[in-house]
Amino acid sequence: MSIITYRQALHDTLRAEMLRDEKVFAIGEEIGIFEGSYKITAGLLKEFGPKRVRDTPIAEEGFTGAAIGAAMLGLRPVVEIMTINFSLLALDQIVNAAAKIYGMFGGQSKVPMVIRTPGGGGQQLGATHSQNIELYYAFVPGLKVVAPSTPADAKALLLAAIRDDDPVLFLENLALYNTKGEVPDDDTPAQIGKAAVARPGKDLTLIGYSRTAYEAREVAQRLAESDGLDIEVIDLRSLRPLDRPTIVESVKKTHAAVVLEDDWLTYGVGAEIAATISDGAFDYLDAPVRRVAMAEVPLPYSKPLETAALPSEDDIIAAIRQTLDAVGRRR
Amino acid sequence: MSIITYRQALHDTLRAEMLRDEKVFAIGEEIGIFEGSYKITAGLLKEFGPKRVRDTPIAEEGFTGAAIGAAMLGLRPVVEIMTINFSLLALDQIVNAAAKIYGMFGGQSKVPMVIRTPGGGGQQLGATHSQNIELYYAFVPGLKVVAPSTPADAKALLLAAIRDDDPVLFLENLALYNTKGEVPDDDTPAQIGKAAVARPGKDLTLIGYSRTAYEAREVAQRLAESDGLDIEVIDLRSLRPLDRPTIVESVKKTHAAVVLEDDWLTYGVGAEIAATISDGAFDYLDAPVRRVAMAEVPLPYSKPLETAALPSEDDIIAAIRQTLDAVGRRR
Amino acid sequence: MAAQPRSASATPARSKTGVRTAQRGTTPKNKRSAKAPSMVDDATLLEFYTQMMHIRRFEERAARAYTQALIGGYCHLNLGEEAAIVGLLKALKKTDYLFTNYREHGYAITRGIHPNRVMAELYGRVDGVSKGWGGSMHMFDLTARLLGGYGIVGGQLPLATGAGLAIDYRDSDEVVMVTMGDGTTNIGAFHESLNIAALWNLPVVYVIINNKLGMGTSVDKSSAEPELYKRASSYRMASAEVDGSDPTAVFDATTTAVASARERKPFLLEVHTERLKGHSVVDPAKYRSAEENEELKENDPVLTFARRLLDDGVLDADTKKKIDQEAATMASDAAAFAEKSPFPEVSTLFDYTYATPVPNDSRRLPGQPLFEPLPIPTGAAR
Amino acid sequence: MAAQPRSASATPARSKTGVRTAQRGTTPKNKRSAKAPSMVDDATLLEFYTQMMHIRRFEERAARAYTQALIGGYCHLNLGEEAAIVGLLKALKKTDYLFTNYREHGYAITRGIHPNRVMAELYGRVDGVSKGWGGSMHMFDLTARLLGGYGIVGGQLPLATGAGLAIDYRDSDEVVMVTMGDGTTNIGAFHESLNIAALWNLPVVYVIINNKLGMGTSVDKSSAEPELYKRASSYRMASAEVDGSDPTAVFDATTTAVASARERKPFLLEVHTERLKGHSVVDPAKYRSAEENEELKENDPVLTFARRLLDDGVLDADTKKKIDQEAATMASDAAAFAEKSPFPEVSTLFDYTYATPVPNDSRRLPGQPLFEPLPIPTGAAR
Ligand SMILES: Cc1ncc(C[n+]2csc(CCOP(=O)(O)OP(=O)(O)O)c2C)c(N)n1
Ligand SMILES: Cc1ncc(C[n+]2csc(CCOP(=O)(O)OP(=O)(O)O)c2C)c(N)n1
Ligand SMILES: [Mg+2]
Ligand SMILES: [Mg+2]
Repeated sequence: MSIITYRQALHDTLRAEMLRDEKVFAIGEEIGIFEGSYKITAGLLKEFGPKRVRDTPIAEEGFTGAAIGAAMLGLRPVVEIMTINFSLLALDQIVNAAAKIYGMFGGQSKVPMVIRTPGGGGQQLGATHSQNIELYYAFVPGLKVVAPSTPADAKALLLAAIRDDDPVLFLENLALYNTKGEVPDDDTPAQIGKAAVARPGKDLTLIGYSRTAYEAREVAQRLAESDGLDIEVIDLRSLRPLDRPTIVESVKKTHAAVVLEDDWLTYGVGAEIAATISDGAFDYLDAPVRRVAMAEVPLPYSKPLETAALPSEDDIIAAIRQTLDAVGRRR
Repeated sequence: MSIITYRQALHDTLRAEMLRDEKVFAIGEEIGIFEGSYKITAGLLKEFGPKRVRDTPIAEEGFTGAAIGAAMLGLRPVVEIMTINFSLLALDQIVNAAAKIYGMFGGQSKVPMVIRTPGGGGQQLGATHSQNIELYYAFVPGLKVVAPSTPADAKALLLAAIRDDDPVLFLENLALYNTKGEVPDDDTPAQIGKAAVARPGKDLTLIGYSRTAYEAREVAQRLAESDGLDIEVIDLRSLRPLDRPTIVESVKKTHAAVVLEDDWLTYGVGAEIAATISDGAFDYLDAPVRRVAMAEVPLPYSKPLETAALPSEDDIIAAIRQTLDAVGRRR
Repeated sequence: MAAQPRSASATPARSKTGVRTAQRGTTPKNKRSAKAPSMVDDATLLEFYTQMMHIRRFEERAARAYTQALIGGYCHLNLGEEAAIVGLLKALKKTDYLFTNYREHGYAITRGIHPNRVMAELYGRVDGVSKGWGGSMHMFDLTARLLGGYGIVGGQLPLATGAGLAIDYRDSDEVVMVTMGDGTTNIGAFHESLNIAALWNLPVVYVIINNKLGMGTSVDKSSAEPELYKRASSYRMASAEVDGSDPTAVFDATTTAVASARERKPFLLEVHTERLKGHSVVDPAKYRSAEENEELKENDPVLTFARRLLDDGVLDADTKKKIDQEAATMASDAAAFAEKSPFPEVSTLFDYTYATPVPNDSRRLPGQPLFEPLPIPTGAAR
Repeated sequence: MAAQPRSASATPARSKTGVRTAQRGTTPKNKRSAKAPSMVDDATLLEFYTQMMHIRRFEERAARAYTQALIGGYCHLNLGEEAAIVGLLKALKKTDYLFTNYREHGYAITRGIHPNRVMAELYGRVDGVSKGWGGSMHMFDLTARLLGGYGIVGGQLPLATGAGLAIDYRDSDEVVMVTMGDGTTNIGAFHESLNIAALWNLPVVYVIINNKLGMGTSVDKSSAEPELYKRASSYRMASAEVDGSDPTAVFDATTTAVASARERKPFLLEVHTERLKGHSVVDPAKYRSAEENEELKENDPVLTFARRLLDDGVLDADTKKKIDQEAATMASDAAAFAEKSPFPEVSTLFDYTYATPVPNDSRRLPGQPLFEPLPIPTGAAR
């Protein structure tokens, strides 16, 4: 057990898996000589050489597709797409090849690969570089989509993703790379498809994933101290498959839910969570499920505008208070 | 007023707009010499010549992006992407250029363009050619997404889309091209962002768009005759913006809702509709909102498998009956 | 005609020359090298003819089944590309890999997959090469090392490039061949894939089947450089063009290309063919003139090749009759087999979403609710 | 040095030659034509130096503001590319259009946009050229006909191609220039765009600013054909390469390219430059050796050009001092202006999602509920 950053956990786990299995290799833009835009692959080129750590041309479609083809022949590529925004250029290969090859050919070829890519926002990167489009992957049968919020999960889920025989979209987050947390020394992979009750509680269920799960824990802690509220926090961890039972069970207990997401509200990931709760916990819900998400605009560069467009801790707290009010008015 | 097919309505409207406005031109693969994969542009090359009806190389990203650039200079391109599946290759240009240019540059450049593309499924086209990914566009601020279900709306919405100063994704459907209906002679564009109550009723709200709105009307009619049920049908017509008031008002009246969609259920378009209703009509809803959608698999080619994976009229009717049962148990 | 062992034609020396020639991009030289007296023996010529006739009859049968609604979806035929296919595949080893596009029936049967299984796939039956999940555009067979037909134009190119990467990663000596149409050379994936393959010295042969048309759009209307093989120069990649109506010429050129790839010099080979019918079975090809169609008939590669073999005395009337008859039987047997093969069980619908079972996978049929209706809880229950 | 009017250098004749030369793709010729005695007069040389120094000081000021956290996001500088920028833009008419990428500050000010507005954009203020919505990577100005910097690698290429299409559609005679980096030539959009432009004879000049690096990846590690201008041959497009440290050489080569484009012959121009610092302000460029950095300093194009003008007697020490001083003032004035300019009002957040107001547009702040909480309806109300 040691306390390290989310970045370190990713780096160490990738390195350990490359040492464990010859078939695992890293491929992506600027991951070698440049050591990665966010330095997850720092040092790996020196240690493993250019065959295991492959710098690619700027050609997301080409190198992601190449990784898929290599996986069809039994290798286990770990692709880095610099940010999820650029993954749009590889989307056809991911949706129409990686996610389809196993089924479309009647189960004859597996595609054991991982696509690592960070989402973000809040770094003044502007409209095209601040999008959270994990929805595009979570929507697609044939893909698995995981989104760790802690260093421990970054390790456990990356282990699981690399050892999984299906294509896994591994969502990271720019704002989490420097966050620290305890990471167990043993190599137990997480189970993809399972959410975690990050904090048990009875007053309200607060749901998040990736950065918003981190937010959720912070806010729950803060409200426990300030208001003595007992909030249950659910960290989805996996967006596809989605762990509906864990979500619904929690709300059946708390009778209220607030969903946090870093993407746009309308049609965003939170819509499915809210719809799931409203269906599965229909008779238990004492107030509408509240979603806290980005304003639906092309994210502006200017700091005050960007700040206004992104959910703040105060927005989350307000949403929780309003939801509990609504519950009160119905009890 | 005349009775024509959905295909004819599209063809006639596009032609009329090209006659009306020099700046309107058609661009896409095989729309000229080949007259369009689904013949919407039949005859236009002969009438308008290669400058107004431009056959492109197979390069979705290139020609869609070129249309965006042409729109920035004031032209009004009407792009045809052969099926929505292939639009994945143009998605970066649509999401990061078309949808962003107006906002990202502080409102200095408009992008008046239309992207016409059919969704589908049920034609045994297999996993990569049968997807319904309108979600990818409906999710994006800066885009407008319309989805007509009748020849009349095909005309009214195409008029609106071509005359709109923003980029509009115009969703067509393979299964609707040959459907017939009355089309008014006058050139009144529809208002983008408004849903229609296609059939008033009081027992349950049945919601659809594009092909599923057609289905909804059929089923409502059938159940009126067979069971004397009075179902209200809402045709969304516009997926972005989404007309929440119309949806919620209807459910406040009927207290029950079933949502029809041709995409995958989890994270699909129906999730937002269900979440919206469960929130906006929370105290009026007497049963969970039911979604009827595709099975979450890469769509198989084999007919019996494909049929099993796609929603049938019986599935819709079963969903309606079960929902009304659930309502009954709560009243 | 010199009956030389085929292997001889693939000596490094010869292929190297071929490569250098191509790299200078001097068309005539390439043309000549392609048209040089072939080293295939008579047995191979007969094998070529037999395979070509098999493709011809198979596709004709498929077209008929399609019009009888026994086959659904899109159905793209290899009619007119028979010579190209047999020449290309003859130059591959059993251990080499093949990626194709949606126009692939001929590749599947020539690669050695039983026609019954290919036809069964077209019929969407369990005995189909992809168990009925793929259909006409998506044939896959691991033992034949046919790694799939793909329906998205250009989609197969990055995948084949990656297969080459895996071979190189393992230091083994297979080669990957990937075919594409002329129109496919204008899409981004073509550029990205060839650049990567050349940059990393991957064992891949990129084959352009230039049948002069996209769907109805001609090469000169879609490619600013209509001499497509020349596009290899953007990647310093070796390339050549060859007459696709002559199986021996195709075989020779492909042998050079494959030898080059095996030495980690990827190669771009353009094969000139004709598409005898429409883009797919449903396309009447109205955009073609009667004269054009006449010409096509006259230059039908199967008939032309048969005439040549008869003239050269490699083939006699009786043998031809036997071969043709045998091909016709193959096709009708395949159709009979396919029709008898059962459809996949609906119970298997959720078997192929994931290779690894995963908790909470949605295995819901469209008619099923997300949650089973529950008894209304009493206040106490809360 | 012959003082010839610039216009003269753009006569069809001359440009035609340039084109033909390039089309044969014979490097030396191109090099020579680029290095041929320039036709720019002394005034222009001084103008070049002045503009170069302005870019230099502006970027240095921007870098400082970034480290002071007055600028956020990514910040890519033109340090080392000054000569290329001024040479390129001098060859354009005011009515011509320019598309660039995220490395664009120098283009904006050289194109005539007031440095105050460019710096204000970096600071995210309302007086910014994009009202603070774009930032460093997204400058746009209609009057300067700068149609945007774009952050997605290659994203600007299809757009510029389409601008060329619009010009051709209207039969007007503007030209579109679009710049990209060396690494950008490996992405699909490059291939699709150049093919379309060549196929449709669009008035577009594609400019590759080859600064030898992507972020840390060198050209030879990303492009199988490292002589990037040669890639034009895949589209039968005219092309040339030029030394980007010499503004007159760049101007001459660009004049040829622009004249070609104006005659509907698109052109690919490769400009060889150096990136003096990291990929962006935050990049320490550890992957570069001390020697490399030394060399870069020695060959700094701004200093080199200044020396040349001093040697040629075009520039004297006093004038140089004046120009340098004036440039420094420009930069600090710009920073001062930017710092005083207000931030955009949060009330404007929803003003730029759509150009046409639309019903039911979601104008919700993150803290707002979708629906205002309602009174609980009584049974009667239902
Ligand atoms: C990305 C994409 N765009 C469009 C299509 C539709 N389409 C299928 S085949 C085809 C023409 C391909 O022409 P070519 O590459 O010459 O191959 P051919 O069919 O002639 O063998 C088109 C446009 C597609 N399948 N994928
Ligand atoms: C599609 C895409 N992939 C990756 C990136 C990240 N990125 C930004 S600049 C850059 C390097 C570009 O190199 P080059 O084209 O040579 O331009 P330069 O920065 O050297 O001017 C990369 C990889 C991006 N912005 N867009
Ligand atoms: Mg073709
Ligand atoms: Mg560069």
